[in-house]
Amino acid sequence: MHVRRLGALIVTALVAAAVSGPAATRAADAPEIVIGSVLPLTGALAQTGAGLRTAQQLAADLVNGHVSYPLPMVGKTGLPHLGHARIRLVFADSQGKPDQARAAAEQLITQEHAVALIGTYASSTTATASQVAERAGIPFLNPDSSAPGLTARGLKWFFRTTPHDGTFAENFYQFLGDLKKSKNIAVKRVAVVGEDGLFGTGAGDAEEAGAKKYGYDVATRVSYPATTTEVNAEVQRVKTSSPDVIFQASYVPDALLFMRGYKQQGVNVKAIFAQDAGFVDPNFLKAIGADAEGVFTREVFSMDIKYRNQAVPLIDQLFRQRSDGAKPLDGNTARDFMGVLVLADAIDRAGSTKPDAIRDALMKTNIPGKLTLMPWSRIHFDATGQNDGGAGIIEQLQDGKYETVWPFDVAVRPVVWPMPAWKH
Amino acid sequence: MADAGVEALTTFEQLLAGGLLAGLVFALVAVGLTLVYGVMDVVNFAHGEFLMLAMYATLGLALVGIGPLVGLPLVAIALFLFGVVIYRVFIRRLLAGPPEATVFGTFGLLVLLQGLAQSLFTGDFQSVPHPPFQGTLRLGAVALSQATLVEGIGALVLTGALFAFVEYTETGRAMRAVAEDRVAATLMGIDVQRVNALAFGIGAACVGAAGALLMLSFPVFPTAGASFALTAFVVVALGGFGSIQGALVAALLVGMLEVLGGYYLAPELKMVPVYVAYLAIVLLRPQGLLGRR
Amino acid sequence: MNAATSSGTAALLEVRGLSKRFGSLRALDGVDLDVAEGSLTGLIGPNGAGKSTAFSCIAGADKPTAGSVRFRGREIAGLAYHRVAALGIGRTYQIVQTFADMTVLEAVTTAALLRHPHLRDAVAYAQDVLAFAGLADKRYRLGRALTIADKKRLEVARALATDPSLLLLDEVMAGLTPSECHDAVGLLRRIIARGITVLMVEHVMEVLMPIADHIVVIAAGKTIFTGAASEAVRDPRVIEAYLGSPLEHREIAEHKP
Amino acid sequence: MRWHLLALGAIVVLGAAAAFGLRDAVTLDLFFTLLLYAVLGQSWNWISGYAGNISFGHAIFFGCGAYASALCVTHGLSPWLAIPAGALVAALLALVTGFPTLALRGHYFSIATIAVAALVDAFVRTQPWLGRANGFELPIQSGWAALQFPDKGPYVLLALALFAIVQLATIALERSRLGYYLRALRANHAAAASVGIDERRWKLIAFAWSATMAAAAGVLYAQYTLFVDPPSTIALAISIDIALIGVVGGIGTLWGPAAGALVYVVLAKGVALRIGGTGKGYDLVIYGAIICLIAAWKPHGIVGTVVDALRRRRGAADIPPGATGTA
Amino acid sequence: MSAVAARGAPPALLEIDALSVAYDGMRALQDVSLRAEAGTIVALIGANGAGKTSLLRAISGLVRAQAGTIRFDGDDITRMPAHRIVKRGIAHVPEGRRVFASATVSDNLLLGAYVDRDSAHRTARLESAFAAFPILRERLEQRASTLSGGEQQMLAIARGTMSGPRLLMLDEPSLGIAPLLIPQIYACIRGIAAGGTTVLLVEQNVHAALGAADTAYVLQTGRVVLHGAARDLIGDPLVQEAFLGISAV
Repeated sequence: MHVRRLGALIVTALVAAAVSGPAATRAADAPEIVIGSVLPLTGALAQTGAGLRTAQQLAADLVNGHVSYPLPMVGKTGLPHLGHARIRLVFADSQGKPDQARAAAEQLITQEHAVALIGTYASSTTATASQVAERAGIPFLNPDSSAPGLTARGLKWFFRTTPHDGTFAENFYQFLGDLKKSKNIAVKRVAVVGEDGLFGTGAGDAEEAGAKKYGYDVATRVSYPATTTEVNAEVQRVKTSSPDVIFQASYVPDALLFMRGYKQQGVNVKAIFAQDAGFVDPNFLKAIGADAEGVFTREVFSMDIKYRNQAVPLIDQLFRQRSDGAKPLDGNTARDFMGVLVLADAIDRAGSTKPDAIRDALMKTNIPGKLTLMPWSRIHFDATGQNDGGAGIIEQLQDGKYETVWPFDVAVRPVVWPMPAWKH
Repeated sequence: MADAGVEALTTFEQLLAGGLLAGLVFALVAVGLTLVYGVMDVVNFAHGEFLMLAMYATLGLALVGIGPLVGLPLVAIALFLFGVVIYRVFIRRLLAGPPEATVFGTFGLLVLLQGLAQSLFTGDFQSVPHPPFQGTLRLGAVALSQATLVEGIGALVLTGALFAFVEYTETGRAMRAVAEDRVAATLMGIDVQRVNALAFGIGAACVGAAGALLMLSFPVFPTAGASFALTAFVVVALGGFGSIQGALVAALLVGMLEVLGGYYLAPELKMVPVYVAYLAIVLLRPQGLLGRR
Repeated sequence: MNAATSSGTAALLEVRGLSKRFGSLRALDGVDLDVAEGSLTGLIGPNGAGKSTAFSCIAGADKPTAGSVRFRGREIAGLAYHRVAALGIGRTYQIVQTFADMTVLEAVTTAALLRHPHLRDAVAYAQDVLAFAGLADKRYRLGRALTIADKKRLEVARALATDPSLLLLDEVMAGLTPSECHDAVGLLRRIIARGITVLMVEHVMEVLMPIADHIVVIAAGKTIFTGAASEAVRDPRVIEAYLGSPLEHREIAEHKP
Repeated sequence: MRWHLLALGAIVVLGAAAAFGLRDAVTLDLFFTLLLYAVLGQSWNWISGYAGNISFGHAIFFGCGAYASALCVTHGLSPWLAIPAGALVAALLALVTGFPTLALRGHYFSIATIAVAALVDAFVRTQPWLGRANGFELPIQSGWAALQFPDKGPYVLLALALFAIVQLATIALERSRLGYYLRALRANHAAAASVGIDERRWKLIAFAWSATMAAAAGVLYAQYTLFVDPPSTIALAISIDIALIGVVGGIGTLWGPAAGALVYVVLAKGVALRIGGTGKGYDLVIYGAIICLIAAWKPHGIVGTVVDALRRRRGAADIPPGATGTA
Repeated sequence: MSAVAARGAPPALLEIDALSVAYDGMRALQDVSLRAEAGTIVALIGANGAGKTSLLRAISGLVRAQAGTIRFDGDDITRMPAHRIVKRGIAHVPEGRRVFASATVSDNLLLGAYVDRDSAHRTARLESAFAAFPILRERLEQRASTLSGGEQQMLAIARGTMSGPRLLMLDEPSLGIAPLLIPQIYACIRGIAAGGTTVLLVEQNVHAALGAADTAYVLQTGRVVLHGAARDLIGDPLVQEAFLGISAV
């Protein structure tokens, strides 16, 4: 452990020097390759957007740098097959609004002459921005939107690395299946709770579909306005439906309201499965304390995973240095970091900035899971453009910290089942 | 299975209690808004942002070791001063313009304050560390959040105090006079601008107290006020713009409708009975439940 | 109970037992009045007697608490304000009610649109009315920028432009100089000459004396006199209500605190 | 009036030239957005500016058009059909909701519009056939029949046409019985009634037309953005944007909404683009501060201030009709 | 015949010199001069719209003078804000009474004493108000809106006395009052003057006004056309004409 941390520090220092200092080996006249990135830089999602921007820029800098990591394209001082051309990220603001995302994508394609687009976090903005790319015939890589429908549109130029809500829902049911096998637990009734926006609705739909597929009863489906200030009725609905487990998609304020409500009303379930978001926010943990002990969440990334890639803590270090408030690498930022590398890899393999060539290269992408930060088996796109190697992980809040408990092969802690009862 | 009836009854009681407390929290936020409206006919659309600032102020005090309840008077005073300044430099000017000027002026203030909060405090959700009253109070089968209970009591105290202030003090009397007839009030020797500034300050101080109390159970973030403000506008209009008692009654009604509607109708439709009630009531009584004129 | 209806005389407007309460305040407490077609009837009374309230109740701006208002034999009490206007009752306000940001021509055109839905026709008619009312040279001024006399004139013109058969004029002379009053009387005579029936509230009896066919005096919400103007000023009830009884020092002494 | 037509003609000619001549997608997008918001602002202006009923729920009519478009396209119908269909639904919605609420005064009406809009929002979010929170994504097509184009030019032309129609309609409004009546009602509803104006009837007519215009803009928006969901079409935030455009420009004036849209596009989009990327909300600070400044120092809005100044310069005397923005 | 303030005379409590006021595009007062000696009752009479109310509004600071000066107790108050003029000792009982309808009678009276919070003063003034209008004592906790018109007028006058003014201005105190009550109100007004308060009275009831006043000014279209001792004016045909137009009959 100590050795690893020391090693990390040393590498960190080296990378920091490499990234910030002038790169001697870079060809002076190497062309620049522009990748356009559409992110919510203003508006309600601005803060998330700022983090994603930092992560993407970090990835681009590492690609252009010369310090090597066990990650694709990193440390080759640009794209070797294109004469060590540097990649340059140009950001455009979606404001988190579909029409603005569309305009941003158009700007990047027509004015910045981006060879590929990446973004946009919110599913609704990804929908419009990717249509622009489709129309223009420019590859669009989406590392971070979870609406399942995005890859069901029959788009030719759209690729998504992250697993979507359907996968996450499946993960929960697979996890329950695994538990049934290993611990012989019995879960029959699930309550599906979520805010009534795209996030909660998407997650809830996938969980309901999963219940049908895996043979669970949906005890109740509770959809509530995200900006609500009280959840009395919602909690009572869950309580009277007496579920065995609760699936929950909430932001921070509502997550707090629900957890307090469950506790007050003595809603004792065997598990609460959260769709990360509010439940993994540091403030949620700070505010709710020990009462959230035992909550599960789906994640796409964790620092506590038994990672198969030793670059994880190093990238985390670099990211902390650059991010506002020294935030650690999280699921969103890690996915966006990887997204840039996947694009860089494809462009390099294409050996060309022609869109068709890049698209062909993307279709042939096959990055082993070990070479990513993610707990994925690989990055490889199926016919719809969806990464078929993507998977989520499940973490459980144990001793005040989310610990990976599933898949069992990357788990760092055993599952605590059922959740501890409420302490009064 | 005979228990089913008992259980349904318990659920109903629980919902009733929850709705009542939720209503009190709405009253807590709405009461300052209705005072300002009553005195100077201004709907302060930045009301929610005043609340958000109060919540940040409470957070700031909590971070230096002053808890929400102890910090409450400090926050109220700070918001009072803030309100007076905003009135003197801004609202007063709006009042001299056409009626729509106060509408978009206070909207501008809303946008400005949200932006300031975003740049000063980031978009993070933040809560006070170790807030008191995190337990549950049980009355038979009914379980209530202590924090919400404290907020509810705070709402009653605040509404009562404000009512007493407006009804029984010299200054409160002057406010009522200004509210009713600006010219006649001037003829009593009342400085209308001063009373307006005071009323705006007191309205802000009420929001200050509300913000401090809400930090017992809510996190703060730049748009935290907006969620409460929308309900507060409906509460104030439903109760009758300017009526303190009206705001309390309307808040309780809204809380009940929201909770009962959320349970018996559907949670995603919980605001439907509230808005339908608003429309139905103002169509029958265009001045709101307890409003005059 | 209603003599006027059965008698079949040409009473254009018949008001019986008109009452209006505002809370505990009895603004009107049984007003009766008749206005014969083609006549000019004066409605007078001291300030606060209820003249304007009676107007509002007749014109439909207020709903009377009790009583009947018949216009051409048709009950119109409680009818919507705009429908009363459409039936042919035009009115002016005691306190001038302008349409802010509208020019004189626009304001009168707005009224003319009631009978002339096409703007071109309405403007033409409004021009006629303005010429008739002596406002033609001020037609492009904003209503709020007029003198008080012209504002009152504008109110009359606006009401005239709706082509009313009955015109209710509320203190159109108040606040005018003698020469302005003179002009206003001239306008009134022309209005009557057009065949428009007029019911006008006045405070100053002098104005009414030479032109009114008929006077109705109300005080404290009740009709206290109906008849010719010359009789009105001699009627002791009217004199007392209107002028107040002379205060004797004896009376004051009795009430001295 | 002649000046208004000349100005409109100049805008149409310049806009058309831009649509045909410019290839720059960003500039054309700005034009399109500007025209779209000018139409929405003008639509709002009919009921809230001319008639004086300040609405905070106008986005629902915009939403009618956008959803009509989405439904038509996803059901294999022509998007052109969405224009009459969306307009009809919007007009009906305006009539049904306006009938009881238009009699409310001041803030009671404004809050009622928020309530109605919230009910519509809740309805959409619970109806699977309306896509609930997920909304609709319109499939990519091309051509006039599909009302979709790979380039921006035709969109700008369509928006320009809609803008021109709406401006002409508003010029006609100002010179019509309805326009005179609305202004009279806003100025003094009692005096308006005294000249026989039926407040409810005329305001309903204005509200229905206003809704129709917003719906047409909604169809165009949907065909342009190809994505329709509650937050981007019917949310309170959109309604407030529309209302701000109306008041910043100057309510009850012919060119106010266009001026307001210009300020909005330049500020909300321009400022966001230049300095918003930090996630620190400086863009909001600046935008909010400017609204505050206009409210405090130019409370009649941009065009309203110009009109007042013109009037003052001419000494409020003999202004021939049509010389000012409101005549 | 013109009312020129007697130059060189000892300063009166209220001295108005060449006052002109215009608002709403209308010239309300033109070159008006007026004097009110301490402890006297001065009546302003004239037709509706003659400018009587405008004059009171100008004195109490509700409208701004365009030209001329208003001096109270030797000090220039022409441009003083209205609420400070009240503090100086001028109370204005406005046209239409304007009591605070939703407040109680008691609150209305206390609001009258807003500028003087001395509780002894308040108690004393309350007592004299109750002595003048005993009905108010009975109605103390009722909302003003529930009072009859006459009671509201009494309340308005009583409210005006609560600040202990040196000048009390009354705008049509007999308006809408049952004739039976008018003597009572005038008795009270005389009582107020007898207590040393100057009263400036606008009145439509000429007989009542001139019967009670010491001096009177007749206004016509914004100008003072006549002034003198009230007793002398009672029989003046000009007065009847200026105000009533009835003398012609």
